[in-house]
Amino acid sequence: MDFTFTEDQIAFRDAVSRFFMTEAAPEQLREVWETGAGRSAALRKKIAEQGLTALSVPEAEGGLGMGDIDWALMTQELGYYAIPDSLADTAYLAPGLLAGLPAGHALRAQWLPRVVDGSCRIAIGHPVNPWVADAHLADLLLMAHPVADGCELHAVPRAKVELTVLPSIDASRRLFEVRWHPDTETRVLDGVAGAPQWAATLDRAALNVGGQAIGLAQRMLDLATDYAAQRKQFGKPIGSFQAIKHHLADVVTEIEFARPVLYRAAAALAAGEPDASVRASHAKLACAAAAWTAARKAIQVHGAMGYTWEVDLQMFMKRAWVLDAAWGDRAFHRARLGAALLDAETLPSIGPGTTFA
Amino acid sequence: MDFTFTEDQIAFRDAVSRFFMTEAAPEQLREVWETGAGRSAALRKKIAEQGLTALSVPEAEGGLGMGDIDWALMTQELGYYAIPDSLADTAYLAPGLLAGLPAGHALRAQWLPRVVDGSCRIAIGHPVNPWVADAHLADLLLMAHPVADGCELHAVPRAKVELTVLPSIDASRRLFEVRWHPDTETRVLDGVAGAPQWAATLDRAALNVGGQAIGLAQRMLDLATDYAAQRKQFGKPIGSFQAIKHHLADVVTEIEFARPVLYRAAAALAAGEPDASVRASHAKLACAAAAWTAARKAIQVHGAMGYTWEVDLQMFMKRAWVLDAAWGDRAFHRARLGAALLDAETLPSIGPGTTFA
Amino acid sequence: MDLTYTPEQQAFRAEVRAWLAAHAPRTPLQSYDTREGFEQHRAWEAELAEHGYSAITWPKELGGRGAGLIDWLVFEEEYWAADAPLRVNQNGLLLLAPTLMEFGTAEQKARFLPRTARCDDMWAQGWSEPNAGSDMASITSRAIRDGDHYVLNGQKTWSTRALFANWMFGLFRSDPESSRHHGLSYLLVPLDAEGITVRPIKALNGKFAFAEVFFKDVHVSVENRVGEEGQGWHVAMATAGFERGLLLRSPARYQRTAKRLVELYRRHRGEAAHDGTLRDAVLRAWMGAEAYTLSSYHTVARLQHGAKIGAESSTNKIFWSELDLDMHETAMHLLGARAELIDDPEVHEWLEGFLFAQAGPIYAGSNEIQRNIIAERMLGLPKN
Amino acid sequence: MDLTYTPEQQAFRAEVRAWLAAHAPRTPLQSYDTREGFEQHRAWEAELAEHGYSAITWPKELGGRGAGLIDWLVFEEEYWAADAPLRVNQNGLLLLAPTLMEFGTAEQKARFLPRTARCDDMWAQGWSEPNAGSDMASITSRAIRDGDHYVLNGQKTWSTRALFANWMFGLFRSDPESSRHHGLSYLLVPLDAEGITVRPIKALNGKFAFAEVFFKDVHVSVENRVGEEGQGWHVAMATAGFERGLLLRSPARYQRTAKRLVELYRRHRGEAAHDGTLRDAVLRAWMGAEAYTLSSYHTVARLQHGAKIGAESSTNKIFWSELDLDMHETAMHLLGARAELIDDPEVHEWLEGFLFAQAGPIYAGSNEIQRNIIAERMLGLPKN
Repeated sequence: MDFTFTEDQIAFRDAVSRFFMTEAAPEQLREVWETGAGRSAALRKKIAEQGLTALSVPEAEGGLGMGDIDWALMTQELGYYAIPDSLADTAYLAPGLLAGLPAGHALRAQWLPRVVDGSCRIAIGHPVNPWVADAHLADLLLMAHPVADGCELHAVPRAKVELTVLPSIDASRRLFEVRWHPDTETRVLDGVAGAPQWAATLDRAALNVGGQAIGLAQRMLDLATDYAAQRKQFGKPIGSFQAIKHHLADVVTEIEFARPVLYRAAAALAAGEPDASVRASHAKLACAAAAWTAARKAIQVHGAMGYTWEVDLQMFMKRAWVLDAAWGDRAFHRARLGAALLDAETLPSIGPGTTFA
Repeated sequence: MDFTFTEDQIAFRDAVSRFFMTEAAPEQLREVWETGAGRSAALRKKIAEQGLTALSVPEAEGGLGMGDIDWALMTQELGYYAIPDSLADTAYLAPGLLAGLPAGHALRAQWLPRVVDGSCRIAIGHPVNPWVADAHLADLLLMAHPVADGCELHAVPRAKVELTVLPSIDASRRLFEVRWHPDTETRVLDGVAGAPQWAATLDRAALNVGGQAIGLAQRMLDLATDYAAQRKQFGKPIGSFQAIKHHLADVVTEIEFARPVLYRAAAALAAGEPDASVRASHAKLACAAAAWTAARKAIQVHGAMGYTWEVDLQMFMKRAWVLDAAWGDRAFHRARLGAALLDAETLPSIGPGTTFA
Repeated sequence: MDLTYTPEQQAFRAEVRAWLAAHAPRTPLQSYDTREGFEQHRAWEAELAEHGYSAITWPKELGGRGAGLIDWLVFEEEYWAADAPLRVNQNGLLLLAPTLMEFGTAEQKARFLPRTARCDDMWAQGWSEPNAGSDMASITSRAIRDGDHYVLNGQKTWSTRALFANWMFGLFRSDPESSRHHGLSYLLVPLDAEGITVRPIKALNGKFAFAEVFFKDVHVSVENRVGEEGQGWHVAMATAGFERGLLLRSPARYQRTAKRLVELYRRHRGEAAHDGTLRDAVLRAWMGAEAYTLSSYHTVARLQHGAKIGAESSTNKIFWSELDLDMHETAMHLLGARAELIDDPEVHEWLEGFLFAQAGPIYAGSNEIQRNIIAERMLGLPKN
Repeated sequence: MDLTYTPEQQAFRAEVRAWLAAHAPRTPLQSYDTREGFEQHRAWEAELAEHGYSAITWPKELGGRGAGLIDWLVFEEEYWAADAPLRVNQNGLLLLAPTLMEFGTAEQKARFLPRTARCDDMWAQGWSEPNAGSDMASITSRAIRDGDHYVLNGQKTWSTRALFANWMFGLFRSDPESSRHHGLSYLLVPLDAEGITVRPIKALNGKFAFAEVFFKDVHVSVENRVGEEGQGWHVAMATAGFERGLLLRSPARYQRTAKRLVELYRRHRGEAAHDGTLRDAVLRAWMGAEAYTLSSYHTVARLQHGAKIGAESSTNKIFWSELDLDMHETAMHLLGARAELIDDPEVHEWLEGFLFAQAGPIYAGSNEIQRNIIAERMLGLPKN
């Protein structure tokens, strides 16, 4: 029993963090926003060189063969640096779906090596979202198609979809309504085979969003702490006032008690535990709430400065706000939790001794 | 349009307040608690002399003919001084029920003058509560009896009921399970005639509890403010620390915005407005929440002293906690509000311009 | 307690309702944070003024109709019920005007108030400075007396409307030796004066919601000073009270939001059913808007009986700003994943309102400052 | 990340579970705030000790079994799952013992720890004084050195267990010229010493949950000082960290409460359906208890890798105290009008727990103080 990360995992995370710190400073992100596509091919290339796109591709296909637990760390970095790129769709969710196909399946062989070398983008369409992120740049779209007996998996080339852009309040998001027609050519898995794959994808996506939310919360806390230490009013740093201290202390506490939930959910997904969905929903709720709290407290600490476009805080707040409802809003995840804990006919296994059972 | 009280109403309230201040100091209340009956005949007699029992009895029966709006002030005093006596049952709810009977009805003639002169106690039994307050001392019990077509009103003499005491965490409460048998002799109104009377009684009771809650909230605020001004830590009054100030400022704000809701509900009851129940539920919820907040903040400001039996705060906290669920708990009143605002088939009349329409 | 409107009040309501039904813009105006939108709003308010609806509580001779505060509440109810435009000149109408009426000379009143009512003059506010935000007494912008005028140097910031307004009211340090709230003067400054530079500040929503204003040897006549020299803090505080208190945020605004939220819930009842907190949040929105309205009517009644608004205006500021934030957060949660899509017609106003609501607990005196005021002035707790 | 228990840990769990099933009291003991209940609890803990379950993480020679922290978490899980009694000697086991192990002499350890493990010695705590609560450095009770002993004068308050315990540990000012956290010494005081008066304090629930302890020329041997003279603050702060942090409130306690709350909800599903906030509050209870448990396992893992607990123990204190309060408030709301009826069998434990939970944000360092600590030590914000 050792509920923490290995030194290697931490070292890899730290390397990624240092990489983003220099390659994805806020002013660089603002430049990316202003481009038409809203994405930087150069940044994506460098990310691939760091090994991030290879992270969860099986070793047989040239990847690093890591998984959910490593992503629980990586997604926090994606959030902390507000990386304007739905990287995890290509590098985490898509490999998860593709690696669920039989060994030697043509799609695996075709796409997984390209995920590793960073030469493709894969977008993911799931009914829980009204949009598909980064569909305009996708080489392939993996689309869910709910049917009576489950949920089919379709692999749709970019040329076979029509897109309508859906502008988001978060300028770093590029969202699209996707019109497409499922047919036998695009179908990869039938409803029965696809359902568990899509269920796992939803859980991974919730974990990914949760991790980003915690990263965002930590960044907003850091920004607000720096501001509180420097900004003076009434002749002293505002960080010396108890009201400001307590705002920020609340954020610290909420983050501290959300992170381990994220890690436990990642472990549950990695092990395919039966209650992995419950843990993923818990992680999403706890992490998104921490980010929401951090945004509220950080803007309050920043005062009017926090309400401006120029000050970086807004980039992280908007991302935190919109991720709150991505891949299942609060109602969705609460409903999953409630169904399992409160509505299931027999009392689930809860209470002392059940957390790692 | 003049949404406030007359000078006469304020003067009467002030007189009652001065009376309680001398006759119902905390040490006197503690003495009353220790008695077997838990009630002071002497105090009740003095209350009657102040005219409080006559307040809502019609002038024809010797009362002052006042009503819900005056009680919205009086109940706050009952709360502020934590009067250990279910006075409002005898002096407000019972007269409401009795005055709803036809003029000249024997019960009116028999009981209303006795309410005025303070020589009787009337207890009220309603299904929303699992208990009847002060039943052990009641000369008469007015009992609700739900039937298929409404809710009957029964007048039951003390001798015809069996009581089991239900000890409350609030030592000033005397609650009883009442066993009784409705029969034609006790029945005063049938289900159809009784239903609107009991509905109005429930709303008045909610108003009464809400008013007491606001009085309790104000008292706890006052106690905590005094304590914060006097108690020193780190070389200065704890009331000079921002965290303490903000705790108490939140209580002030919550009280300020609950009181007018109480007054509007009282006016709606007095005028028999169609949405009086919605306003009564709103008042109960807002006032009880203010009292709950005040208790939380007041004990926090008091520190360990607030956790003791000796310090008076506990008397008011316990009362605030238990009144929260008396005459309809939060779920009950939220459900009434939700049914009217959210579930009714057509959108109710809400929005700008509807508050006094 | 008399909760019926007088026949005159009822008639006034009917008149306003009919007039707005006939005249209020049928399509939303552009944002007044754009030049075009500002002009549209100005024109609309000029039309209001023409029919005596711009500043109904002002005396007739100054451009109002001498109406009472109940009439003002009634007007606001009809205005918001009609979905009429946000008011672009509220700085002048609600912040400056009460100050001028109390402290201004007869000449100042006659010169500025009718023009303000007609929106011939549009006002920016000049309170905050880069190092004088919550701590407004730290103002360093100077107005040094030189004969019959002051020479202004320094900088103001967070000045709403400054980009397109033609006048600013604000506080300047007229005694360079003074500190804190002593030695300040309240001045009216034409924004086209030589030496003034206005630099827009982009807000969260990408629009230029306020501006920095730089003063370099700007000459302002002493006739533009309101109140005595060095008494500016005292003069301004009256205005600050209005800003926090009753007048800046009329209850009808929140009643309209609460009603829209109830409608939103009713449209999305199915999705919302999964999450009991949403239902409760909508109920709390209605309860909050109703409480704020009732509190306003209660305050107006007390004012009519001769009371003064004191530190209670701080409870007001806290209540409306938190209510507004809560209501908009609830709307975001009800809208779910669609809440980020700014072009979605059901989303747009909620999303803009959500961003704007973020500023509520910050501007007009941060809620931390308001809580200090409540504790110190209403409860008598000691200053730090 | 390895989330499986070792075979040894699994075996230990099975052993504890079986032992508790056979030995844990079948009917609840009386409250340990009564003399009879105290004796019942003492006897039960002595039985625990006899089977090596009193202080499992202590070295064997001191009365423990040298178990690791994971074993401690496992033990606690089984203990709370078995509804076994609250621990009456946790002052000694969890607050004093870690201090003695770090700062005590070999003689002190040998003398006190085995007796504490066996509950031969029961401990009261002596931190707070009437004017030294949140501001503990204001201690004025004196311990003046006189040869081989100290002479104690003064008063302690809020001393849990002092009514029936036979020993107290506490801080006393040994240098009368000193101030604040200088010049204090950490002493072990026999409560039967001449000159000590213990006056019970009645708590919210009407029971004598703590006491004032008065010292009048009480003689205590210098052998009873832990750490150096004048270093008491430093010695005590280690203990205070334990009190706030991991050890005082094991996660299993809250998991048990959350489970009971889920069961309560399931029994009252019909009534609760009217109020969506109840359902959400129950979910939050489970989420909170789970988060606290996970955080504890995470902390234990970091400790095993050589990390130290620092100011994070303050986040712990805030989290468990607010979680406990929220859970008990939710239970009160679920119980509705019955919640006040103390003899109702479904109500009793919830109501007692609700009252006790009120103290959570106050004792062991108020949550305001904890928030200051977090801001100053974890975030580096300046002191006031």
